[in-house]
Amino acid sequence: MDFILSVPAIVVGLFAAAVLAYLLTKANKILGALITVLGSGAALAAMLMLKGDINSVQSLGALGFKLTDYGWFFSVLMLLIFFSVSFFNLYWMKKIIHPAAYNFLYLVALAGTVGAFTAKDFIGLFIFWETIVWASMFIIPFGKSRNASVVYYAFSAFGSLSMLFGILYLYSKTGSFDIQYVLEQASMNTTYALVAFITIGIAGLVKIGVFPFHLWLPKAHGNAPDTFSPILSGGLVKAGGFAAFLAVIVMPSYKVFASNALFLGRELAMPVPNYILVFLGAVSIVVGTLMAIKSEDFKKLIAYSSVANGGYIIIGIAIADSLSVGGAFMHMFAHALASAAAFLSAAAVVHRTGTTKMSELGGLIHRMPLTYLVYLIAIISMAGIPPMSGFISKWMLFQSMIGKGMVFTAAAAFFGSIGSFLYVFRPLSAVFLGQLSPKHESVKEAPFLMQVPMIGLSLLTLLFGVFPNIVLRFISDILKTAGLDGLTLNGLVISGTNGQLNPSLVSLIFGIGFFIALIIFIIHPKSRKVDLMDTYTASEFIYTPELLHYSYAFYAPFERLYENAPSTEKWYAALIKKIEEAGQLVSYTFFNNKPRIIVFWMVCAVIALLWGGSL
Amino acid sequence: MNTSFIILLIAVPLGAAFLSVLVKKLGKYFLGAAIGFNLAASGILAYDYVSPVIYEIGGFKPPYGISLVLDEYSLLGILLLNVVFALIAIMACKYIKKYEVVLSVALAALNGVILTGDLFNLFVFMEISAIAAYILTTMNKNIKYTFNYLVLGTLGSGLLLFGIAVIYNMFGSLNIMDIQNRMAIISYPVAGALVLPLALIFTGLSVEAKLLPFSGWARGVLKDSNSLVGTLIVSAFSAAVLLAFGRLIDSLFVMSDSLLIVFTVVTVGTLILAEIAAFSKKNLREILLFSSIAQSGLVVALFLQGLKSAALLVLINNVISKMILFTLAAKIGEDNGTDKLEDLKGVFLKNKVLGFGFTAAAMSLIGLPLFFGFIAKANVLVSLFEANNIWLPMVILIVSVIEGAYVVRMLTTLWNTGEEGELAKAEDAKQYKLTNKVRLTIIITIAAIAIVAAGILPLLQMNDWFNFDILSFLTDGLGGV
Amino acid sequence: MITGILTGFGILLFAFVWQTSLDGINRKIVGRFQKRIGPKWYQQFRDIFKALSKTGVTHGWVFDFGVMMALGGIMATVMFLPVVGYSAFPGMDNFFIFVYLLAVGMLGMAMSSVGSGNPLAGIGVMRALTQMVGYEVPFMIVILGIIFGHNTSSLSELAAIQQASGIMTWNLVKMPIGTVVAYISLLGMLGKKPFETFIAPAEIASGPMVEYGGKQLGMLMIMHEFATFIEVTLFVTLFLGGATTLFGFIAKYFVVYILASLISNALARFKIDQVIKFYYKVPITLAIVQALMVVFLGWGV
Amino acid sequence: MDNTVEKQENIRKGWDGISRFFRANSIWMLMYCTGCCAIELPQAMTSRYDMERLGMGPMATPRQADVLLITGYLSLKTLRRIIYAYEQMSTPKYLVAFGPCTLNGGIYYDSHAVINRLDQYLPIDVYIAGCMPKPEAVMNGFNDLIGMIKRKEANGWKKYEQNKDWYRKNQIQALGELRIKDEFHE
Repeated sequence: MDFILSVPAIVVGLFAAAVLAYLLTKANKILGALITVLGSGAALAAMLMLKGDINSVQSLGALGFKLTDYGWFFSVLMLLIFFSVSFFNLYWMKKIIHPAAYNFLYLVALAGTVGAFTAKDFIGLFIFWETIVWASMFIIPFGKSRNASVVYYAFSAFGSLSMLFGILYLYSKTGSFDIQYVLEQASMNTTYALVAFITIGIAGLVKIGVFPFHLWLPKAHGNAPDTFSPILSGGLVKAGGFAAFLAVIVMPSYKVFASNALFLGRELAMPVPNYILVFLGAVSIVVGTLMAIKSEDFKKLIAYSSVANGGYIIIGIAIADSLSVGGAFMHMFAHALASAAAFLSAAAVVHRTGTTKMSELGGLIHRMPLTYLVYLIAIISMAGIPPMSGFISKWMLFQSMIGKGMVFTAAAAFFGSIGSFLYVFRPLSAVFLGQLSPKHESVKEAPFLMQVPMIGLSLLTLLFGVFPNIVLRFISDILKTAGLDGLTLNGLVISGTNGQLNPSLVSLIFGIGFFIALIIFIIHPKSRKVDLMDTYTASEFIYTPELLHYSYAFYAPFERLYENAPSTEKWYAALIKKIEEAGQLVSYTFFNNKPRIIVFWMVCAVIALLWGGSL
Repeated sequence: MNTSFIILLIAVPLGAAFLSVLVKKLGKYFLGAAIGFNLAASGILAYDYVSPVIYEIGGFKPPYGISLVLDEYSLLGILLLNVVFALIAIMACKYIKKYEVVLSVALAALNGVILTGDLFNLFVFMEISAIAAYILTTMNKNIKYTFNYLVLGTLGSGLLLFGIAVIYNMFGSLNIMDIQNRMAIISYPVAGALVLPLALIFTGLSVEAKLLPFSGWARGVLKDSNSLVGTLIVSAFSAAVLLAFGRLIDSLFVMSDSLLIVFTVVTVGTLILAEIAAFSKKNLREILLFSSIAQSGLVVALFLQGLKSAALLVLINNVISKMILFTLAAKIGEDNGTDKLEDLKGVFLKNKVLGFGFTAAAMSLIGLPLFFGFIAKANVLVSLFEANNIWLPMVILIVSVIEGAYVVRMLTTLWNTGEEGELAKAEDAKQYKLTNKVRLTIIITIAAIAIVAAGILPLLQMNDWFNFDILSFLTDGLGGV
Repeated sequence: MITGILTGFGILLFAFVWQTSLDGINRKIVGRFQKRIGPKWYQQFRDIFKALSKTGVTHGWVFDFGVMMALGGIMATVMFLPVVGYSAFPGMDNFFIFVYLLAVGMLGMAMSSVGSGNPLAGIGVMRALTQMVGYEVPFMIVILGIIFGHNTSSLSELAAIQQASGIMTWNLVKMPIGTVVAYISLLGMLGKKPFETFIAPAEIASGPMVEYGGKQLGMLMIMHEFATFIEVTLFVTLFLGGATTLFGFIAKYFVVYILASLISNALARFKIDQVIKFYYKVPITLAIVQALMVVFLGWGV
Repeated sequence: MDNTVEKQENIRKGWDGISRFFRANSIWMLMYCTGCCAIELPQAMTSRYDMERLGMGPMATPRQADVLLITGYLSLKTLRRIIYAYEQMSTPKYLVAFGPCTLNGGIYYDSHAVINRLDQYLPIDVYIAGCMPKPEAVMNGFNDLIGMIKRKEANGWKKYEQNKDWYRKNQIQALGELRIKDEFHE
């Protein structure tokens, strides 16, 4: 195995490219951005070439790397997203306050991602994991909010430090950092397994943004620079799925905690800890959906939808049978592509119009038809409608949920699935359809190099929606190495527990249906083209397009039903307020510059010391 | 090895102080020479170090004479102290004028605090350094706070002296090693008898080490202090006191379980409360001073747990990064008339190099990987776990979330412009002043590179970097050069 | 494959002819209920073809494209339906395909109508989607019970299981609560009163349909017929045991559809928030009770 | 060349024939209830006369409708809206005018705010007489319209398109030019 083409080489190369990008950006901004394109592209190519080297082990100093098959899967996905998004960097150099730092951190985050997914040891995993956190923590404030970065860091730190706790605890018990070995050892002892499950699980939940840790997603994704939101939502969030996969499947929690507990006379479908994950996933589906429906901001809306989709992923992993985990992997894949594409189209809109507030936009389909199509394909996939890849994963997850008879979880999932129609339609309607505002009359389509990744991601979404078995075969192999059964794939057909699906056939029939409709359309008289403002207004004369555009508080009647519901955001805000107040209390009590009071405290403390010590 | 360097570390600055009093005009040079000598001497001592040396002043054998101890621990201490002291003095040399004598005395006293092997001597050096600190804080032009410091400091040293007196009464000796030996052969249970003196010594040292609730002076003294005084107190003074604290805990503190618990409650309480207080603050220096208090609490807590090496790593990390952070914070505060966070948006836009230094130090402080702080943090946690301690890691990790939050808030605000909800734009940056940048830039860059290098190299070079003993590393790594 | 597609076309044709005729018959019956004579039974054909023959307006490409997507998606869905034992693609008539492929059509129509730029269309689509959240969730929970109980999600297999021993194995008998819930959901799906909020001609000028005239309107009317066919057939297949003979199918279909229509004519319209509140109070509770009965008690399996 | 044109013409004619059959038997109305004649429509629609047996029914918007019913006098302000609605309708479209007010102003013949002759501004296919017309007359009028559609005589919309300039001139003369364009001023 030569070092030139190996995982450590990719990681080191990306770090080197990051430094190079920093220096070049100082000279020429576009050149620096180009390095991000080339760097991530080269890394993607290298990683694809490494497919044959799965299970190879290398090391870089004290850091070990092991290319597992699921690590490869995640790495390729991340590299794909980073590569696609990097094209947008070319156009964002002028809009970002620190372009050089941005390019540098972009590639550092990528290096961290690859490193985290291919680390052999837990400690390497943690190092790279934190590297992603601090790299993105500096990029986020380049966008609209400084506070968002603090929120992001606080949540991420909570997750990753929880993981660190688990890692070190297990190290002190097993004497090793090796992921495979440690998890194997942990699985033999319920206490260790529980610690591993909770700590690594929390890291995953925080990263993927599952309730109650979902708050950072809308904050960070909604306010990050427009080019970085797709990275966060499409890419980095999926690292949470990786951690959850480690805790639930690789360990594997579903065997360790297996019990024969009965509930209403029926054996539980999975151990109680897994049920907790499922419960959190279900809650986050509902919360994410409701909050997404409520959002007035394009990016915030997609961010909340990531919360809901994170819920599906967690549920899929926690159910831990081959269909559900396969579905979760497929969902990560599909959602990564779709949400990256959706955020990219949002970025394209921002690039041309400068706003993400949906009520200020409208009718952009007449100016940016391609961006519209990209967004359309992305949301079709996100809502789980054929023939896009999101449908496949949702189908698999539903199969599994119903097969296990999980009524309440499935109810939440159904709600999220139907609710997703609501929220994905909203930007479609408010941003792209409806009346074109006069101030956007001269808006142009996104520039060519921005179109390239958008089209690429859309085509991939479509391709893997029509022929999902390309991915599912690999996922099946992952499941087999993880000790689950493989998926039942037969040619183009996927078999579930209670039915089978032929996505290619569905797509074909949809094509035929569309073709018939097209013929019906063509043979009938041609329609008269009229202006957008020439609409039915009960014959009233209206000349202001903005007034004819229905976009603000779109689902007002529905929102009213839950406007007084308890809010996690308020809870966190109150928590922070309380901590600050406690801090002020400490400050006023002990640091008030009145010697007599401090002497009083000192005397109290000495007495306490003596009394306590002499007990 | 020439052991006389050990005493010269104290004697030369002291001499410089006397000379400065005599020839005021040349005070600057005397101070410079003393600092230079101390740097060189500690370098030579480290280079030649083979095994612990006990230097007896005047040739009187302990316990009768005064002895200075140079082992790995104090070697590390003097290296750290003299380097930090020198760097601070160079960075903030414009404030040195008129204070050369005090600084020289402080240097001597701090070296003494670290090196001394004698309890009473420790008290003396502590007192001298504290007096130097009182005088230095008069630079802040707010006598009320200095007075406050003076009252509390005196009270603290009184308690310390009282504690030492009780010890002397019990063991008839002031030499630490001698007391240790005598403890071993004593017939009654030591721990029970030591409650009073230990509590008194703990309290006395806590005043200087800034543990809650004994550190009421810190906020007033530090929140408006300049880059010389503030930085010296949060890094150099704090390092020396904590090292002395560590040595006493290591050698003298034979604690009953309940006393250990009480001490731990005080230190861990300091850690938690000070971090929370730092979180609630909006001014750079105030944030940093509370952070410094919290770190002191952590270091003492680790010493109490018997984790000397981990405590030293945290101490080093804290001293170096606080030096950078506080210098810059004070500098920014002085030059712009405010160190309020929201008035300093985008201050690093025009001062990128300083910004990088600040960032590296801040990230090291919160223990992010690829910075030295992570190595320290990992060591702390590993050794705590190996000592079967679960709850302290939990506290440390939860507290470091809070710590991270305020540090990140600081960093994001200082690097970026724009109101909340608006895009950060370079054009929005205010014109900030930062004078005398050259020296600052060079030193901070070097220190920042050192932090990053110390964060990355162990990962690549050492297989057990998460579990290494800094003291034996010092002898193996440096002594064997 | 080819025979499958041809069968699909056959089902398509049957669906169109039968449902459109039934719509005319339905209008006649409603007329008789209102003491009117009512139109001819083929009136619906006349309306559709008239609309197709007219010259309407278009508001841009998405206005046309959405209509084609809507009709295409719905037709594709119909082609998967098993009718009277005929199934274009045996084994592939998975329940979820119907739910989500139907959504393609709905999405197309929503897109097209909002693409007209008329705010009333936007309001209509908002109401339609909101109502969808209301009726789909209880419906899917009931279906979950059925699929779990019979361990298959294939419609034709579900029908075959129910046909095992006459009326007693129908889900109507075995899961009566679920059937009621599903029927209430069916009313919402069909847009019958009281769940007609998203059309509301007197309030928002027929909502999504507001800008359509000419062939687009005609195509959407065809789509509406197909959608009705899918929804009613789903109900017949899932709860009334499907049908082995054409007559049986027609009879069951007739009863289900006309009953819905009659209920519709006897009731007034809900406001949209009332719709949601209603669905999330009564039907969803009943649906969960039904699903729990199936899953935990094994009743109705 | 000629042959193909002729063929297409034939196809169009044949197609037209079929379409006319559908159009004649499926007439959707847009009721513009400007005046008192509107009161007669409910009777015509409900069980007594049951308009639906002719395939007629009310529609919500001009886009969907085939026939525009103008039930009574028209003030100038309403005329503007009538014209707007009529122009929004899909072709072929028809216009039925009720009562004498649309013919010559009726009892409002001398009002400054009411137009006298509607056919100056819009092409009318059928007039229904009566002040107000009885439901029988209304039904009769609709029957006439159906017959006209079948006989290809209901060509008002074509006339309107061909003579648009003339109609427009009359409309502008009656209504005046618009000066301020926003939602509060017309």
